[in-house]
Amino acid sequence: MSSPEAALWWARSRAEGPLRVPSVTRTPAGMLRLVERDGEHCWLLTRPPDDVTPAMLRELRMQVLPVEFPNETRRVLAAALRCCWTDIQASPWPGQPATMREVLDVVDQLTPGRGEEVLHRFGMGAFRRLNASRWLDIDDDVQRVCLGPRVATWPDQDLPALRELCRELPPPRPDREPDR
Amino acid sequence: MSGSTPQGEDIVGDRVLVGLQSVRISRLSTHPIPVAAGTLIAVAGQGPKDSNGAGKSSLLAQISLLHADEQWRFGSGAPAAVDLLFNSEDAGGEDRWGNADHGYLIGVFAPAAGTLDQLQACALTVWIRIDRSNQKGPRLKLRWRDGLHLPVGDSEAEREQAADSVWQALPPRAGRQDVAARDLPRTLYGEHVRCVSFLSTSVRASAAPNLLAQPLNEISERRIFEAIAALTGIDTELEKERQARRHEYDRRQEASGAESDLATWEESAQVIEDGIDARDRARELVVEAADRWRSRTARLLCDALQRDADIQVEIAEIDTVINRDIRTAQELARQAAELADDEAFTRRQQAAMSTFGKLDSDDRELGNQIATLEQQIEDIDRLLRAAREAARDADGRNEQAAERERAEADAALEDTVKAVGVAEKALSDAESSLRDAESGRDLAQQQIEILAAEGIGAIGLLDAVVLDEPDRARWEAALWPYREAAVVDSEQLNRASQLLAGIPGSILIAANRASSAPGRLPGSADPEYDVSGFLAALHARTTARSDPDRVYDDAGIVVVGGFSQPATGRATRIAAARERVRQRSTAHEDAVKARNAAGQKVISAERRQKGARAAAEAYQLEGQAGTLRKKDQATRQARGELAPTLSAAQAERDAVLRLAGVRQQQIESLQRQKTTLDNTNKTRREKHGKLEEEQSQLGLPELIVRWDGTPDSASEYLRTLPDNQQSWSADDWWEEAKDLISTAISECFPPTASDTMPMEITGLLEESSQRGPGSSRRAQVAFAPLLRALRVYLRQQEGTDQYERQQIAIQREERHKSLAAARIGHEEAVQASRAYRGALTSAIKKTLADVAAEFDRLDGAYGGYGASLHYEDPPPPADPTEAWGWKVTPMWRRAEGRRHIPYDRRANTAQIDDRAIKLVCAAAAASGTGRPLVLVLDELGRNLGKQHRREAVALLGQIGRDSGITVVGALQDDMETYAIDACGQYVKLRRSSDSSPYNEQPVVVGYDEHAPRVELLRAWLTGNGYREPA
Amino acid sequence: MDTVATEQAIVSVFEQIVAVLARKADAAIDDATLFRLTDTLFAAFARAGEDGLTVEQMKAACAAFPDDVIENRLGVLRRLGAIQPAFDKPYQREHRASFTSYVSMLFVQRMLARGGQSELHQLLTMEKTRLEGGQSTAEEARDVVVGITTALRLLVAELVALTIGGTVEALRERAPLLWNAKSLIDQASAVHEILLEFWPELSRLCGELRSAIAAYEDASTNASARLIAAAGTSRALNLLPPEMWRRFARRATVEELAAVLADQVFDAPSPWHDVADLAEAVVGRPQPTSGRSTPPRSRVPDGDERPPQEWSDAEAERLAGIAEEVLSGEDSVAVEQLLSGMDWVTARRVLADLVAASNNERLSYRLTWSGPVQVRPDSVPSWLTPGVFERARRHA
Amino acid sequence: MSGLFDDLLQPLGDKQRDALVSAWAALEYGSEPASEAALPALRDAALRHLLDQMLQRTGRTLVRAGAYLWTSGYRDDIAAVLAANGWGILPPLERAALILVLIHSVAIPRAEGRLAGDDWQSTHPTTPTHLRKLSQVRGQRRLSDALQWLRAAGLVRLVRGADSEMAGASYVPGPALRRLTPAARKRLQENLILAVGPDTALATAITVRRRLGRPEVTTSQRSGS
Repeated sequence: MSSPEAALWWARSRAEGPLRVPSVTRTPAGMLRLVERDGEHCWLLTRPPDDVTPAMLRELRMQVLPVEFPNETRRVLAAALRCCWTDIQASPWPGQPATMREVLDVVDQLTPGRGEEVLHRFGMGAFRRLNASRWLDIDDDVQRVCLGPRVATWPDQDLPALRELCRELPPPRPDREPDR
Repeated sequence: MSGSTPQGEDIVGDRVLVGLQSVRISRLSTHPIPVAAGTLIAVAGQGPKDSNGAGKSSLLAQISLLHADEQWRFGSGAPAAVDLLFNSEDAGGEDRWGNADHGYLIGVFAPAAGTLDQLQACALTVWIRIDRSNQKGPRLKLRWRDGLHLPVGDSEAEREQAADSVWQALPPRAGRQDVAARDLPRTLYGEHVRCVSFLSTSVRASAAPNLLAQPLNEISERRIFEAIAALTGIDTELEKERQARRHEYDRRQEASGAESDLATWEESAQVIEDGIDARDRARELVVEAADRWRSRTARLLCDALQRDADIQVEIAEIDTVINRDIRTAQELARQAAELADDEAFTRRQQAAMSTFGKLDSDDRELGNQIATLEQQIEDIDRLLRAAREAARDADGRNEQAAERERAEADAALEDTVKAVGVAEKALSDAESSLRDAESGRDLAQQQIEILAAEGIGAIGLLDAVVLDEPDRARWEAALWPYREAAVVDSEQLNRASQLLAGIPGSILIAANRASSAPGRLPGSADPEYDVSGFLAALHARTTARSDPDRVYDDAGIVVVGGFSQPATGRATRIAAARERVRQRSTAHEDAVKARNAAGQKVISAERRQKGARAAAEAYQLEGQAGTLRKKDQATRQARGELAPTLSAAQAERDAVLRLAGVRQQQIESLQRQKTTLDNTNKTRREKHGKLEEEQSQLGLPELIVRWDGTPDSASEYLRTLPDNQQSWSADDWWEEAKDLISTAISECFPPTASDTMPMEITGLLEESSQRGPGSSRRAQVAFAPLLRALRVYLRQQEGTDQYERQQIAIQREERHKSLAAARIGHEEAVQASRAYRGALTSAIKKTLADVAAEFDRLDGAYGGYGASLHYEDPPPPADPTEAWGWKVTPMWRRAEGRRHIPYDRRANTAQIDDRAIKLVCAAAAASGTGRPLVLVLDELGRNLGKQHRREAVALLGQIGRDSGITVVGALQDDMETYAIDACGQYVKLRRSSDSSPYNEQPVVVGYDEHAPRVELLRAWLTGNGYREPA
Repeated sequence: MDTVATEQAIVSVFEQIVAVLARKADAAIDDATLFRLTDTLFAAFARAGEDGLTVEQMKAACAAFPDDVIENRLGVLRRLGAIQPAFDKPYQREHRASFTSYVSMLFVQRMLARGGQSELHQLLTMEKTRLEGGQSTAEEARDVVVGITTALRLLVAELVALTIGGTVEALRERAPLLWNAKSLIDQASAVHEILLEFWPELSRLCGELRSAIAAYEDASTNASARLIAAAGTSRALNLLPPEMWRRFARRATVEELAAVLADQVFDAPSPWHDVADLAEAVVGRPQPTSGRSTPPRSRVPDGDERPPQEWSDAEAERLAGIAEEVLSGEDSVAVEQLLSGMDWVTARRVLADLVAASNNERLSYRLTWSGPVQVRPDSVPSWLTPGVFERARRHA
Repeated sequence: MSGLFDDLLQPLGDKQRDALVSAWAALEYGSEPASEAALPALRDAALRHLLDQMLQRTGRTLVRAGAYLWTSGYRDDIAAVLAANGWGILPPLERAALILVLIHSVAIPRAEGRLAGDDWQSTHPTTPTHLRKLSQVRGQRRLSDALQWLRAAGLVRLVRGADSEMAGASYVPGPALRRLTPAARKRLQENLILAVGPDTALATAITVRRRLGRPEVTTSQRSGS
């Protein structure tokens, strides 16, 4: 059940976040393995006991580390989920790739009238933070947004609420400014 | 955390749930549901397709949540409770509808019994609000208030709306906040276990084993103990033990803290002490080395002396041994002879064989008896089960009552049969008179027939007259005396009279006579027979009076009228006759129905009678079974008592047989031993000679000179040496002395401080460690001077060493004192928790014994063969971080008279589930908490075979009566009938179509024998869509 | 530090210095006032320059002090040679102050601040330079080795005593002794190297010096170890002076700074975005939402509810007898009629049979419930839903 | 299930399992140490032992953060392996910024006697002036990224208004430092002393002791029990 390697993997995941390793790596005890689309790499995530999430700390009336610009960040995450999670009966990960424009367009519809530049600046900040914490997987060069491995840590019982959230969000509008 | 402490604890106390209502929970309707507490409540469902999809599981889950079932994980905020909220996906309308973001579970609790006033005074309403998002506080919020505070409304929408406003009006109870999930169990029930449940996985999957949720055989013995402890309330006492253990742990940490402090200090003191110690060791080593040197000399001398003495002793010993062995050989020969001839043994052998034979046959006989008895018990059991099944038809009547009811039903049937006969007669009479009226031959029938035969037309008077309604009162009375009269044309009166001579009393009335019409007269029905003349005459003769309507004839005759039906006119008279027939026929039909009803009653009475007889038979069979079981037990006991004697006899037989074999072997072995002894003695005599030669070669005198003392003083010196050194040789002593001195030097001058070594020592050391031939001798020569030099050096160091050591000792003592204090604290804590455990052990064993007895009783009473619990005192935890591991092994007999088999052996699932329920019930019954329990069982009877279903539900129906347990069970169709048969209340959740997102009002049929409870909830129920009977 | 303690410290160091030469205990300074007086006096001498001062001038310079104190002090200073006649002739009125005395005072103050260790340091530097010059005699070299050995031994003795017997507080006060033990050792070792090279005959003494150096190394290491052991997990930081910290913070490169944490592992940020948080962020947007709500509940009063849709069963067998008994030839019978007016045990058996008959697919009976439920206190059953038990019409 | 904790959790009832899992979450997810008062699994000696076992399996260990307060941190042996492989070591600029905060907020106030207590928390902010050195070295943008990372990881905490003169925020050490085990805290202190005063006897003593390897072993064993 437990082994020194497992302890090391877990600790490493704690220190570095979700780990991206070659697919040949054996899955350490108690970890979740998510194989990437190309099949060559997979992500390793820790599976907490009884799938308990930090949401539980609210019940304990304890604090988690605060997220910076929480609303902005979460709006972008929700928008990305809207764009990438195309088959909402399946699990969110891996989902389909979307473009940054599409995601930002959904955000724009959520917070209309903010102006191109403000939207872009806030949006990019949120992308960077979500990419760093592996909630999203951003490829700046091709402006591509994918869901990150951490979305697989949402427990199953949260999925109905996530689906409802997705259904409520507007879809990205067709490309209005092809030159952007 | 602070500021959120709830005001109360255990607010529900020993009240029971008597009603519940839910708002926005699953697809349940908002109708309240009364609860017949203390009975089996059968919850069935009717969805659009089958019994699924009506929300049975949700209702059950709701009850378990209201009772703070641990499965919900309240410590984590009961996250799964959110799944209870209305969910558009489950409702199949996720594209149209959203999820409910909050909902309520409302429970009404009241004392189990009491007058209406008492119930009203003590009722309590508990609200649990579930929020889908915990963004704005806890997911579960708890509010409550004395009395009934419930939403009321005529429609579902009104009730849903009302719920929010009633909630708002209830005060939060934890200061300005609401009591949240974490504090819910403590607040409502003071941590008493009030619910044991098996909830189906769709609602709530418990990760932890639960007596009902998991197959019992997969649950560990320790977990079973914990469950029993929680149910019986001993867990609160165990909590104290845990606290004691925690205290012990803290004290231990303190002690180990003091210990580590000491270790830190020791580390620094060590450096100095090591130096001093090394020098002290060196001092001892120097002394020892000198001693060893002297020992060596003594040893050399004494060895020689010893060898001399040894040889003398050895010679003497050899002589002794030779003599002894000769004697032994003689004894051996004697024993062999004795063994060969023994009469007593032969007698014993015979006796043992015959005793065993007799006892063994007795035992087999008893075994056969037991087998027969068991067969009989099994047969009777089969009969008993059949009789009980049949006894169900008695509807609770005893034999007497059933006989009486049967007799009454028979009598009633007989009465109704008679009544049918009477009615039949009346009917046939009415029918014939109708026929007559129709044929017109009811009046003067004979006369008219005779006249008609002679060609004379005639009709009855009453048929000849037509009366208008106003005329009826007068004329019907007037005409009545002549109702038998026939009307004949006046011309033919005479002929007619002659023709009728054969019929005396015939009356003829003349028709077509001229009339002296005095006024209006009734008309004639047939123009051929005008009777106006007769009427006019009659009119003249008679006077009409009323009240009652009557007619006075001049002759002084009074005819009373007031006929209900017109008496005249053919049509009207036929109508009247028909009416009579209809009436009779109705009466007849009624009589037939009454007879049929009575017949049905006889059938049910007959069925009950049979049932009651079967019940009586069952009772009798139980008695028989009891007698047989007793007999079986007695036989078993007898066999058990026989067993020791039998096994003793067997042992004796075996022993005797074995002895006989052994004897022969012994004789042979004795003879072999004797031969061996003779040979040994020969060898010994040769050794004797060699020893005498060695003795003469020892050089004793020279050694005495070297010792510088008497030989006695040398051996005296050696004797005082420790035991282990007694055997050292002279070379050993030299090696020791040499090692000691070089160790002493390296102790004094470790490699780091080797340059402090005095020159003299350095020189001597070099000399003694030179290699080459004669090195050993040179070293022995240099030994004494080296010893002396080292002694001088060490003496110089002695003063400072002593001082430093003193200082360290003082400090060490202080530190050890504080460590000792900490250890005493620890030890006291250990004692305290040991004392707790001691006191608890007996309490726990007592409780477990109670549970075991109840478990056995329940099992025996409901289809089992007896059960028990096995448990032992667990050893106290070796470490305070270990739990005190009690274990309980449930056991039961798998068949009549068999041994108790542990629960985790292979068995069918039905049996295991059945025992699990019995165990929970037993624990609840033996509980010291006095708190009523709720068993929540989804998929009730999921594993039961047909045969066990009735017994299982019978237990569940009965347990409420015995122990105040309310059992709520959800059922599939095929269990429904069994469950209803034992239930106190039947609830059927209904949803008629897939298009409807919500349930309709559930069907509730039930009986609460505590009428005040029904009354208590009446206003609430009627305010929420319930009706009172018209 | 409060003044009394400061003064006492000055006196004690001064006394320690003078004690080496003083013949009488009362000749030395035993009062901080006297020290200040001496300081004032020397300052006056410095201002006066080569002319020096007369006794009157000296007294005037020290006018702030009581006369008898001045008298006494001048007497002592003169006797010990700290103040001497400007020229060596009788009746010389002008006096000059001894440079050596003043310098020794400066040393007192320094030692007060630094514990004398840097003085030892300087001494070693000077001796090293002198010895390297190659002009020293064997005698001088011997003195040097003995002196240094003795100084180190005393230092060691002090440290060891403190380390072994003293309180941690006392040890911490003397901590400056330990700051740059390494450079001290390096210098002492350098001196030792020179001595050993040029004066082989001093090898025995050199051995003693070596062991003294080693002993000093041991002692300071032991003392530091004890301090750190007592300092917990962050308190030892105050064993280094603030200035040292500031200097490091100012001058260290990023790499030097970073190196400190090269072996510390921390948790990566792992922000949690709960579904509720996402919903909140989306709902909290300025624009009004068209969020879906739960389906509306029926507004029809319960009593007017339409009879439920039919559901049917099929086929007939076992319970037919009971069903027919109940129906008594009729097509339907009201549940209320069947279940009321009897005891509960009977009622529930009847209900069980009706339900069974209705559930049985081989039978064509059905139990159809309507609403609403009746509440009937004081009768059996207590709650009863109206309904009909009937023969089911066969579906084609 | 194929979880790492199954065999530990399996024998427990719902209540204890719940207590254990919620305590685990509180320790592992909470930004601040968890109080025994709120968590039964920390109060009960047997459960706390189990909790520590759970943590041990994930390379973590219970860390006492004051009276009745607990948090979790890396096991010392695991941390050593991680560090040896360079896993989870912060980039140099992040480390440099954190060290500056520790020097200005903890070391200097302590050396000046303004800060008591034996941990790495402080109420003395490190102002933008103190951090300016780094912004000169590498450019403002890079430094603000580094500080953002440190904030997100809980290693520094923002304090407003400590230095209104300079642009930029002031910082104190963050709650994540409370997760360091006693041995790790001590190592941090010693590394600092070695860096700041490499020639001092303190540094020598540390070097000597590390070479012997003795004291660390005993302290870590003691704290782990």
